[in-house]
Amino acid sequence: MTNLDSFRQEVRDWLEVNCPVSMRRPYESEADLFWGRHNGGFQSEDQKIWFEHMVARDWTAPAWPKTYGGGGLDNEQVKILREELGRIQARPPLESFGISMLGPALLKFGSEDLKRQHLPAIVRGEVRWVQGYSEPNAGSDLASLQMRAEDRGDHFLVNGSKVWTSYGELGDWMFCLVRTDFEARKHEGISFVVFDMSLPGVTTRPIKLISGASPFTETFIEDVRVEKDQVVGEINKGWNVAKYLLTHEREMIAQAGLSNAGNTSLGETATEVFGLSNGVLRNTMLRSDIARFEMDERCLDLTIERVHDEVNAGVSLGASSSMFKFYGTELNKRRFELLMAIHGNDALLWQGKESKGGYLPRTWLRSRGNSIEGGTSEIQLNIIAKRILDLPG
Amino acid sequence: MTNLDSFRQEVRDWLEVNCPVSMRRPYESEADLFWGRHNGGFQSEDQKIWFEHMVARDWTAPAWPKTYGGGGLDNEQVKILREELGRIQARPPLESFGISMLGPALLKFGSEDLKRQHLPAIVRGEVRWVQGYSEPNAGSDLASLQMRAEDRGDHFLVNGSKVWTSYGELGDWMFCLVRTDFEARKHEGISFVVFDMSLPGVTTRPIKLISGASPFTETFIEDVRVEKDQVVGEINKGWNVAKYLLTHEREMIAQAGLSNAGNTSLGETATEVFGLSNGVLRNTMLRSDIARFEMDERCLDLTIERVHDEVNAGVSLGASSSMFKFYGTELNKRRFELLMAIHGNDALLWQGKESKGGYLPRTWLRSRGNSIEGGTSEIQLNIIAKRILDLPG
Amino acid sequence: MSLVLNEEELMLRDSAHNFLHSRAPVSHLRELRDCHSSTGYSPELWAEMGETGWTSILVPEEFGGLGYGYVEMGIILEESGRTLTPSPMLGTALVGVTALNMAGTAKQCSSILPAVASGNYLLALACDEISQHEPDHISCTATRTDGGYQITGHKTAVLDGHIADTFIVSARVGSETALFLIPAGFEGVTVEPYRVLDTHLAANVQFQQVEVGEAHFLGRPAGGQRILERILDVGRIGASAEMLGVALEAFERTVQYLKERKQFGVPIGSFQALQHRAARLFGDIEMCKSLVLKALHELDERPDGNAELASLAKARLGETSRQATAEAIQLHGGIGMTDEFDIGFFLKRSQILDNLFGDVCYHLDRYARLRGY
Amino acid sequence: MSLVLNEEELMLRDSAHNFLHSRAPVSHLRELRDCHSSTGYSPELWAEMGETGWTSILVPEEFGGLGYGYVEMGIILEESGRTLTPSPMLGTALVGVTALNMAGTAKQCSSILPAVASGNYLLALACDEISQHEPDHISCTATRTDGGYQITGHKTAVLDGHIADTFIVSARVGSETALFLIPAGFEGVTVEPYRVLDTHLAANVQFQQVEVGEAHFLGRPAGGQRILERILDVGRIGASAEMLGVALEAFERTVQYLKERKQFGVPIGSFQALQHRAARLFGDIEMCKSLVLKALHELDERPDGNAELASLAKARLGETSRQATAEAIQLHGGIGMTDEFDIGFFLKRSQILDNLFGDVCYHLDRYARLRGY
Repeated sequence: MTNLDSFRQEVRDWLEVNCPVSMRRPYESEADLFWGRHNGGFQSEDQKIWFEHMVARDWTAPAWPKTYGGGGLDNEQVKILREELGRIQARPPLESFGISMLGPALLKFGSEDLKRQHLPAIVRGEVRWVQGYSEPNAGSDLASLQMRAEDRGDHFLVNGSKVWTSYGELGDWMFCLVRTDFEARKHEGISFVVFDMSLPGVTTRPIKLISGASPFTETFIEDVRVEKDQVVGEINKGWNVAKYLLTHEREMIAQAGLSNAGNTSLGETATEVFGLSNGVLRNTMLRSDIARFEMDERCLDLTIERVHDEVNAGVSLGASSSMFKFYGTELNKRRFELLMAIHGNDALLWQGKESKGGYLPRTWLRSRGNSIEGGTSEIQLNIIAKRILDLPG
Repeated sequence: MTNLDSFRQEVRDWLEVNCPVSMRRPYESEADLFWGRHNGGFQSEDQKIWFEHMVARDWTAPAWPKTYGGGGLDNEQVKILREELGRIQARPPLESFGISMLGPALLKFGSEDLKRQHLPAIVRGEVRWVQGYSEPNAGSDLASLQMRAEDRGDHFLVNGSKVWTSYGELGDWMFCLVRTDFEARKHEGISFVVFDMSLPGVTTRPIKLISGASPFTETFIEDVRVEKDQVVGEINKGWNVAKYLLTHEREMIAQAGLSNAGNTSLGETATEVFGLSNGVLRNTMLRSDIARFEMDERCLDLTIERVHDEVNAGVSLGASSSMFKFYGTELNKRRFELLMAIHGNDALLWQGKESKGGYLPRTWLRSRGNSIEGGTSEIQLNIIAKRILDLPG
Repeated sequence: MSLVLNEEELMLRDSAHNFLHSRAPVSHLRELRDCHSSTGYSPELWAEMGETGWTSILVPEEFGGLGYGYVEMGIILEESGRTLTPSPMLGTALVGVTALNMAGTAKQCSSILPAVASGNYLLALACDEISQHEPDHISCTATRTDGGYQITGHKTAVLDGHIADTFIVSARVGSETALFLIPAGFEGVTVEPYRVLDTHLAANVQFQQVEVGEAHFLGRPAGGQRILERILDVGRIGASAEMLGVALEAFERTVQYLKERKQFGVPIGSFQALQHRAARLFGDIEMCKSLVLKALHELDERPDGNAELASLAKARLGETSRQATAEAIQLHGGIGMTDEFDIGFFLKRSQILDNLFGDVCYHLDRYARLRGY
Repeated sequence: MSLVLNEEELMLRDSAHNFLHSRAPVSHLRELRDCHSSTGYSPELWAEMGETGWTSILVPEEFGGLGYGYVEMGIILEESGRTLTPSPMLGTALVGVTALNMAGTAKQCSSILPAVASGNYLLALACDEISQHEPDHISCTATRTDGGYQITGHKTAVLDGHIADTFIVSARVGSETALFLIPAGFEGVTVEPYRVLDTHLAANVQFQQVEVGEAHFLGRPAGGQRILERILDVGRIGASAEMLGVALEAFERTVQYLKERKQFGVPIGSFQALQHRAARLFGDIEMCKSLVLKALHELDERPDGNAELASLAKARLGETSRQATAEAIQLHGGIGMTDEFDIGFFLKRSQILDNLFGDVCYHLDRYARLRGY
């Protein structure tokens, strides 16, 4: 038995004991997950137990160094842990932008003090982090952001507003792009800072979407003091950190679009609704659209598999996250267009128990934002054209 | 009986007597038409009779003024004549770029002398005209053309080459864009000139297309003398003439894409090949593409009808020729894609009697050029965006 | 007939435009939603529309109407699409009146049409029974009784079902399809309203052993399926006219936004990729304009109907209004996703109208069948 | 198995690339066309390919081959797609050898495969009978006689039919499908070659009361339809690999042209509308790369075949190579339409390969059926 085999066995045994049965079911929405403090409440005793066991095992961030509370696992081990968690359909014990976004940036760019201050708290789910990137006039053109951080010697005084902060009202701390040099060219005067959202001067306002939900806020910052040691990376070099993180974000969004992969296929769903005639879906026109969709979905899955294998083999495709972001989100929009067509009259129900509170039309509407948030599809195509194809201009 | 009714009766009676029965059938290719001199040969005695009768009646260019050999008919009369010609499926007695392109430019921009010199000869089919616009480095960016016309006092000395001259080897005279001011901004140094192609220094070379046919030539001009009275419009103002003519050309090309309108529908053709099953085309996937195509085709026909009616009602949609050029050519490409799919193995035959010398695949290949010649689809979209939608930049 | 609006029609369009923009712009829809209106439309506004004559457009003069044609009705619907104004125009003034004009007895017409014309009576066509529009699959039955018929069945997605005074109901009589006029107040009729995604309401309607007399046949007992299809085709063309308005308004707002919104120091409308998308959409909408006008003309000129053109219009407008509203959101970016901004309402209405009386796929299929393949 | 080429496979790709670019670039195809070659390929080049071992890739070692797998064969086909090199690789070295490997008797294999491996024997699958690929509609019949069977029928669009030594022919035996190995020289076999649009040749083949013995069954008499489908699936995946090469090369040449060609004073590749189209196409081709590699892996790993993946690959590559070659012409502009320039050859080959063994629509339909709808 190789070391990896015995590691797998160890993981499997441990999970058998430590993952409560009720945590071995797919979750229905992000609200079913534990996100760490803001309020810190658990939805169930099992959720709490599962989280605490994983924290104790240092596996909420299995790949991070042990020094900062991570699991210290290597790539192969992380892959095995993921596979074993997937095998029993274990829910994530802790969902967190701290783990998925800030952490990687801190590990790569942060000072030793910053890492020690923030990473262990993230791993233990003690702080809920939110992101402050976009501003009302800095969307696709993110680098034109205007939030001002004035140098006051030992600290910055920050003023301005951010928009599209996911779950901003639930945030404990924010990581944020601010302008620290007002004369420099636009990419060169930006810094990446973190601050406590409970400070006076920080307020949020929910943004209601066309789906009726409000998963984002506007965040207003008025005369907030940010210590200089809370800058990640060098002052005025925050754009490098931002680019690094945007790549992470694109990958997350592309993956999110694929989270339906295990669900009933569109073909099956359509067959339930329309039935077959001579072995063929009765709605023959929709059948053509569904077949094309299923083909494209499979192609994307295979490409994610291939690029993953390539990365492991040391071959790297630059800017592939842009391709995945583009395809993943466009496909997810198509999925919901097709589901709306399949469910016809039923797909229009906006309220009520029968429709799970209008789950389908609201999710359809929400999916429209996939190709906007985290860099629009247009921005991704620009990146592919310029960085991969090396087209001029 | 109104004047128009009696005119219609007159036309009908005249055609009955003067249009030979063999000329009342759709033609299969442009080669079946009489194009006027170069060699001046007719394909049949009937073709000659039909042409001569129409010339004698002044109806080869029915809308042109009588002074220049035209029919002098008003819009309503021209429409009636067209309808009556269409009713008996009469072939055009004379196909000519002189009538469709140069004539309108001369009428609008030409000097009185130029009109008298050239228009009557066009009407009588005595001169075959060809067009010299594009150059190897001036395609979409037509105004960057480099053919030099040096001012030698009473004449220009012309040097350079043109490309994509339709039937250039058959031309008697050429109308042509040349650069007459080498310092001016690119749109402002261009003149529109005409010259005799039998002059020494004019040579042509056929351009073979991917379809195997050579409907275009390159044309080389070396030290050709063009008198100054052979400039259409003002010297250095040729771009205005060119723009006017390009609009005409777009309309012609868009119409050409529609010449199949009277043919068997794709649905019928596909039904012959695949047959029906339960009343539905057996190739159900192709059925979806065919239905969409037929819908788009009908929409374009209706839009041509509407814009025509609007023009008659004095409402004019600017730049609509770009829209028709774009849609007409893209639809024609789709038509041939679908025909290729419908005919499958048979569509690949390149030679031989059975396939009429590979008519289908060659026409399919030729159709690919529709969205390039006469201004690419991309150029048309630019024009719509800027001139109709008034988008900036 | 020329495919151009004549002077009277242009005047009607201008006055409809002015009326709707001043009395019922998109904010009107928003208010109805935010106050959780149980009707989903404003009865006061409907009364005004009645006074303006819109409810009377298709009602023959003998029944107190204006006796105008479908082109006029299409103009109103297109303009309503631009402002997303909710009202019973489509369900009652177009579909309901058409049904009576086509098939109603003199008595039915004289008792209902004047009330419709005066804005005091609403109709609703109840034909769908499952999640998909399949008007020839009818489980609702009308069983012969001593005095007439007993009707039992379930109808779903009934447009204006929650406010209708009378339903036009398709039911099986033996192997035949018949249409019945069933007042909402009849015993055994249960209406369950529900809200759909753009804040409109619709209803499921139960018919539980509803007793009706011979007089409740819409016209003659025979040939119901054919009449139903013709009524539906009129509704489809009306929905297409409304979708044209939705698509046009969404497109024009988007083009305007492309000129105003700056990123990277320039208006985003200067980016060629967006220009080309806008230019294509412009062309698609121009195609749709011709199609809708032609379809309306045909309704006025051919009483037999033109099923092919109705399916063509419904499919093509469904496609283009989907495209126009989806592009509207994408090109507006984040702000287009917010409820505060109006553009999302166009996407929602487009979905409702695409679904109504058969969606794109339904009509692609029907079109191909009608053309013999 | 990881979706990455291993070192040996990368080396094979490089050597195939070098061989084809030096010995048989697109100009090789052009020369064959311009000299009106009656074979449509170069027998000398084929002999070289044999020496290089390409004809032996799938031939088991016991029959003088290399016994490699489909991934290796796919690499050769993809590279052949890039250079549009005409040769019997697909028809003989892939499809023909696969048929014998799957179903041939020991005697058939030992008599044919060594000759194939040495480059001296060509095979052709004859299954289409009408203008469309419908492998389960077979009119060709094999009638029992005293000494064996008499075969009568007509096959069309037979790839390499004009040069094959032996045909693999589908025929009906009663209600069953059987496959026969019929030498081209047998009495009653008539081959009518014809030229197709990219200068390749194909043939119609008549079988007029051709007498064959039991030994001419490909393997056992039973289960022919299933074996035929499996052989075809291999051919489909092979054609997909070749289309990938066609699409990739057309795309890369186009991107290069976008960087070089100037209009309006700038490279046309700086226009955003063209950039976005190129970026989408790039993504589509990346998807195709994964798909082709996966399909080849599956052929190596699952002897039972994976029909779903074969149809997926054939449909998706048909779509993308059509798109890539059409965009190649459009973005090259006028010069792309000239015979003098090579890019048009890619469009032509793409059409041939899309049509071979079922086109996009055929495989969309088959894919949906295989997935149960």
